Amino acid sequence: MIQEQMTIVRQHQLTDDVYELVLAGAMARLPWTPGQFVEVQVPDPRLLLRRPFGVAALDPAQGQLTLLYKTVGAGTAALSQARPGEKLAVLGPLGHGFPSDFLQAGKQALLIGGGTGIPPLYALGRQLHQQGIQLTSALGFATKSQFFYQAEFAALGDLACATNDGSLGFRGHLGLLLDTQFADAQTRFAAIYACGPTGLLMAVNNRYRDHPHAYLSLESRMACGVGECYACVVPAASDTAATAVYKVCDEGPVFATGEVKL
Amino acid sequence: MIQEQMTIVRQHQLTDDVYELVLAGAMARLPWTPGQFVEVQVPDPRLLLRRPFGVAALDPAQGQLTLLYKTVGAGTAALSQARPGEKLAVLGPLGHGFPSDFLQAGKQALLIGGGTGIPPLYALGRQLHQQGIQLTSALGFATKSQFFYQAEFAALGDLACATNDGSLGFRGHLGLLLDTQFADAQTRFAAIYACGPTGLLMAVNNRYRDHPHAYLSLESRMACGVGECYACVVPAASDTAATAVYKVCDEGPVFATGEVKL
Amino acid sequence: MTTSNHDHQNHQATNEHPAHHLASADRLAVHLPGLDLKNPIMPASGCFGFGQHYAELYDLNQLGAIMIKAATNEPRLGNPTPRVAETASGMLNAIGLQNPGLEAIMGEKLPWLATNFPDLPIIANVAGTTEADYVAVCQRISQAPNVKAIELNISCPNVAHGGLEFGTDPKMAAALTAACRAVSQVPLYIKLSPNVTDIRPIALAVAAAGADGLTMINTLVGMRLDLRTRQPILANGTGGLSGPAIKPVAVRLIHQVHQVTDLPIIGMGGVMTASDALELIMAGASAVAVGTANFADPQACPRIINELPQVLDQYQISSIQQLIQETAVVR
Amino acid sequence: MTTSNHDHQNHQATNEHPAHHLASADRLAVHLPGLDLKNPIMPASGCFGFGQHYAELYDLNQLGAIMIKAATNEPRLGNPTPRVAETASGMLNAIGLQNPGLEAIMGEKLPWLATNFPDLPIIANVAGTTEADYVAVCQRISQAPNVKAIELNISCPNVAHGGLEFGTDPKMAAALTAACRAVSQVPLYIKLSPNVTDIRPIALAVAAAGADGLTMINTLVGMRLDLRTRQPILANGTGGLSGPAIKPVAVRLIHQVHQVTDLPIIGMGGVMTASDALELIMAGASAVAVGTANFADPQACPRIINELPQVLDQYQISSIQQLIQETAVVR
Ligand SMILES: Cc1cc2nc3c(=O)[nH]c(=O)nc-3n(C[C@H](O)[C@H](O)[C@H](O)COP(=O)(O)OP(=O)(O)OC[C@H]3O[C@@H](n4cnc5c(N)ncnc54)[C@H](O)[C@@H]3O)c2cc1C
Ligand SMILES: Cc1cc2nc3c(=O)[nH]c(=O)nc-3n(C[C@H](O)[C@H](O)[C@H](O)COP(=O)(O)OP(=O)(O)OC[C@H]3O[C@@H](n4cnc5c(N)ncnc54)[C@H](O)[C@@H]3O)c2cc1C
Ligand SMILES: Cc1cc2nc3c(=O)[nH]c(=O)nc-3n(C[C@H](O)[C@H](O)[C@H](O)COP(=O)(O)O)c2cc1C
Ligand SMILES: Cc1cc2nc3c(=O)[nH]c(=O)nc-3n(C[C@H](O)[C@H](O)[C@H](O)COP(=O)(O)O)c2cc1C
Ligand code: FES
Ligand code: FES
Repeated sequence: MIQEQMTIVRQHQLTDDVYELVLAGAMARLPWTPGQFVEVQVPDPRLLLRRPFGVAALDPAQGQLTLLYKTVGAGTAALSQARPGEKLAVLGPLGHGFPSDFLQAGKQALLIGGGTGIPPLYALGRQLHQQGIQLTSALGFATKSQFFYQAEFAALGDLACATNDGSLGFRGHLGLLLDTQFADAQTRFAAIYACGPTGLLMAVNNRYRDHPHAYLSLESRMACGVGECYACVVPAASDTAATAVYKVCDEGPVFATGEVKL
Repeated sequence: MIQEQMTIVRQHQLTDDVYELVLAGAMARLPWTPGQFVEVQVPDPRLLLRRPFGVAALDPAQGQLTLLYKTVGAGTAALSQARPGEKLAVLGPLGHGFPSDFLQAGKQALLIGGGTGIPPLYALGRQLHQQGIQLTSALGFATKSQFFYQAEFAALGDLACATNDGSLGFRGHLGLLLDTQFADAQTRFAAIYACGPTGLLMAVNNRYRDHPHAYLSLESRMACGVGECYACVVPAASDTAATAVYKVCDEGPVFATGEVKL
Repeated sequence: MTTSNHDHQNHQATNEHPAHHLASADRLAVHLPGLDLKNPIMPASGCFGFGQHYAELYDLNQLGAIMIKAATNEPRLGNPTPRVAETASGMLNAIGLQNPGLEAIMGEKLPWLATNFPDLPIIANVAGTTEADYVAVCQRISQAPNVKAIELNISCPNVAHGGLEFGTDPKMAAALTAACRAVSQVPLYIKLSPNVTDIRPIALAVAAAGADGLTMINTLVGMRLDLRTRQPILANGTGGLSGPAIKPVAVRLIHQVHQVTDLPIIGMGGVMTASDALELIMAGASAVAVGTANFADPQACPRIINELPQVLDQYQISSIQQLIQETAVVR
Repeated sequence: MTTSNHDHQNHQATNEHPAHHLASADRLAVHLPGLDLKNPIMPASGCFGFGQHYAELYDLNQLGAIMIKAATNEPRLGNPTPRVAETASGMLNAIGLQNPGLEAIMGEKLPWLATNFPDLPIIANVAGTTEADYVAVCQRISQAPNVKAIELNISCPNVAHGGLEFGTDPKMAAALTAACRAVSQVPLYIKLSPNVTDIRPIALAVAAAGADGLTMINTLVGMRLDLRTRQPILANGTGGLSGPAIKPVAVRLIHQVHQVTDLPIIGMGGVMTASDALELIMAGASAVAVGTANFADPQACPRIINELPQVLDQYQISSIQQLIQETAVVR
């Protein structure tokens, strides 16, 4: 984990409200596990809390990393106004990423992503693809115009898309798509990875609770981002007496299915 | 008085800590009296109060006005980072400027300015020069490197300079320069105009209290800038029983000598 | 920076199912004792004087009402300068209730408003040193034809006597309220101070004493020091903290008071945007005053009024009245 | 934006006549009961946990001290989430004193610090529900070899019992202070709440009861509402407001308390820069804790420590000790 001033290399609008931001700095040359994230100081000095974002792509050779984010509030709105050449204070790599050591070349893995959950999955997908894992991606969005990184995921392997309104791919939410098209997922895939809104995570958690290698990447409101303030906790699933919580920032953001109470 | 988003045409550093800022907008085409000022929203959203600045030059044809400011704190530091093309919310023209209707062509006027007091004097000087008034300027700074707009004032008429350390012109403060070089000022000049730090204003106020047309432009910490919050008051000189105060923003910033208690 | 930078609101419009729209006028109207307002937005006392100079910038008829600068019996010159200092997302002021006095306000300021904006409701902010002062001003000023309500300032932190003393003691606050209520021709709102351990006993005490409504919050007591001079920046030492910095405190206090009394509340404290105004209404206010924002943006009030319909749409709120009812406490 | 954007300090250097410089180490040193600190800067309780993760970013030996997260007798899980919300130049938190409990702190956290940073003074923040809780924790934790002082948290706004109750009543605060003083092996600092009408009686009461020092301020009670969900953003409803927004309130309260008692004060509230820290010292503090700033800039503490000598030069202050003496109140 380091803290540094990274330089904005470029910023690019992908959809109505999703931006791709490429940052340069020494951090991009550190060892990363896909699923780890950064905390970015947004360019509005009234906003004191950093914003957590997954890392969508790493280019250690160029010393660059890519974030994908959606403008949902004041911080992301300010970020979308930042221009190339400006500097942003960034802290990372943070948290624990997706486990994948157990995967051998030729095995199959399923990536399940919704909305702004897809950035860390793309980083993971690129790495697994390189390692010879057979990838299938199931991505869901509200509607076609909100889709981004479709081509990028298609380049990694099979791709199934779902939209709530059927404007692209399957009509309905990803849970239904999983039931319809991936009824054999539990046995077919050696690993299942999911990131997205809570509804999506619950759908995956319910379906693959007993899968030995199914993982969810969670979001939570954070303050420190490093594990010292207890802002970001999530209860443990085992916790009937409410005796255990995990800190999403340093004990997560990735948890095995069945591990936490969503 | 209007409020508008003005566009930064250019920003230029004149000395270590003085900047020239040219803004474009409809405000520059309004009627102005030199000595009137603007309130600028600086580009740091934590700072709620606008910053008052005198207008140093007006170009109604181009629709541009020029500010000269010194970086003394957070607001002016933020302003100095603003770049051409960005917009700033500006309120103006504010206050009452320097009276000059009584001056006829061929008469002599003295401009006495110190440090960042000189911007409104330059606007006044340009106007009087055009009207055929014989101008003499006495400008004071701490040291040579802090001098700016020397050539601009020289182009308007006679120029006497003073620096505390003697690095340019007279060695000593402007009060001494006035005593030494302008002992006849009271009778020689049909009008005397001063703007600068309180020490300078006191020197001018003491020397030309009985001059029929000697004017001081004051500074004061402001909030509304328009005359409704009572932040910026200055006691009236007549006020032995503390019964009268003037609002610098709308009843000033220009007052006749002898009118206010400095 | 444009003024919209000040907007913290959620940019994710959720107006896919727009609520049934009332006529725009009705959507914004609110009704409080003495005050039938076409919209809930008004400048806060002391941040708008008597409106004359703001009238050069925009038509004051756009406003729901105006809370005018504190009126005292005698003219007041206020505190020495500097009277304002800046803080992160806020400001301190120690104006010290400078005002031209009751005579000038009755003779010049209110008539000017009545002549130029005959339909604009005025809320007169009343201050004093003794109970007798307050009573005298309430009696007279409530007779001005355009004064539709009085806001009793028992919470000014910047004067040596009166002000905050009345506002921190439930008994004194109640006695003053009863005395002023007895003489006022118009509904009486009591302006509460946030500088107390528990605001509820004070709210309940003035309610029992006959207050028609509450306004809150006045400023928090704060201070800034100048390292260069080694002196406080304000000549008065301390001052009142206002602006977005205090909005969370305003929301909390309005919410707390709204839980314990049915008195209508005019909320204030850090409102810069329409979303901020709605947050205060959601906390329990029935109308909203805008103070410090006028300095950051002299057009803050009309801007917020113009933003309101769109922000109501965004959150699927049919009208201000609906939001007020939604947050009503069932007792 | 760079972190230096957070610096409100006057950029006009006035160091033409630089003060006589002490050796850098001596310039920053301060001495308080139980605490001989190489510099006056320490992370505030709850904003730095037990320091382990920040130790990955920088050498904690740079710090004057550490105020560790509140310790309670039993492990606590704290409040439901969301536990934090943002406000203009501030934040709300309602962590609810989550901590691993006295056993784990004595057995793991403090030993880890002692092993890795043997010379780093620790100030243990102690919380509880009943007087017996507080006493039990004080007794045990004050025996840890690296705990040099206790900070008694009688001002937490985020727990249903204990916390703020003790902090708003001078009698309860004094009784608790006396009981804890009796069992503590190290000096006892009482952490005061800003959420009171008058802080001075509480400061005087704990002083009379044997407190060795004061720490102030804890957070102001605040609230934010979410217009989309029509619910408070914090699951707990209200939370504690911290950050630059509250600095003027901290300066005022430290100044007020410093006028009435000789007890040393560790000041906190909105410190982001070395200038902010000096402003709190000028108000009456002898050392300064940094809370929320750690989230904005995880290197805030070492950055401020490194900035201090230059800012001392700028204002011609020879040492922190000089500034403390300058502002001493002659009684
Ligand atoms: C580990 C992690 C990784 C993330 N990765 C990405 C990513 O790659 N791309 C992306 O677009 N977003 C990502 N997010 C979410 C992102 O951090 C938030 O959308 C962002 O902080 C919102 O900032 P804002 O100022 O625009 O919104 P705010 O004004 O702060 O809030 C607007 C709304 O956004 C939601 N929100 C705010 N903060 C968070 C948060 N910390 N987590 C979840 N929701 C929040 C709330 O519903 C809130 O109402 C991630 C979050 C976490 C915890
Ligand atoms: C009518 C008027 C016209 C002015 N014209 C000019 C001009 O043309 N060029 C120029 O450089 N400056 C001018 N000033 C001063 C200028 O407004 C301040 O220097 C500026 O507001 C400081 O902002 P800041 O945020 O950088 O400093 P801050 O951080 O706010 O304060 C730094 C220091 O600047 C001084 N200061 C702050 N505000 C004011 C103020 N309103 N008036 C005077 N001093 C202040 C104080 O000593 C303070 O300690 C004028 C002021 C007034 C009232
Ligand atoms: C410069 C200034 C002057 C004020 N004068 C008064 C006053 O005369 N009477 C009063 O009741 N409140 C006065 N206030 C308090 C405001 O009316 C309001 O309660 C407070 O500022 C909080 O709102 P805001 O954050 O929107 O400014 C004043 C506030 C400011 C900033
Ligand atoms: C997330 C968070 C957790 C906190 N936890 C504690 C705590 O456990 N005990 C305590 O006494 N104060 C706690 N505080 C209060 C801080 O120690 C400090 O008094 C306050 O935040 C003001 O300082 P600041 O503005 O620098 O943050 C906490 C503050 C925050 C923001
Ligand atoms: S955000 Fe601080 S512990 Fe996770
Ligand atoms: S600044 Fe408001 S009256 Fe002058």
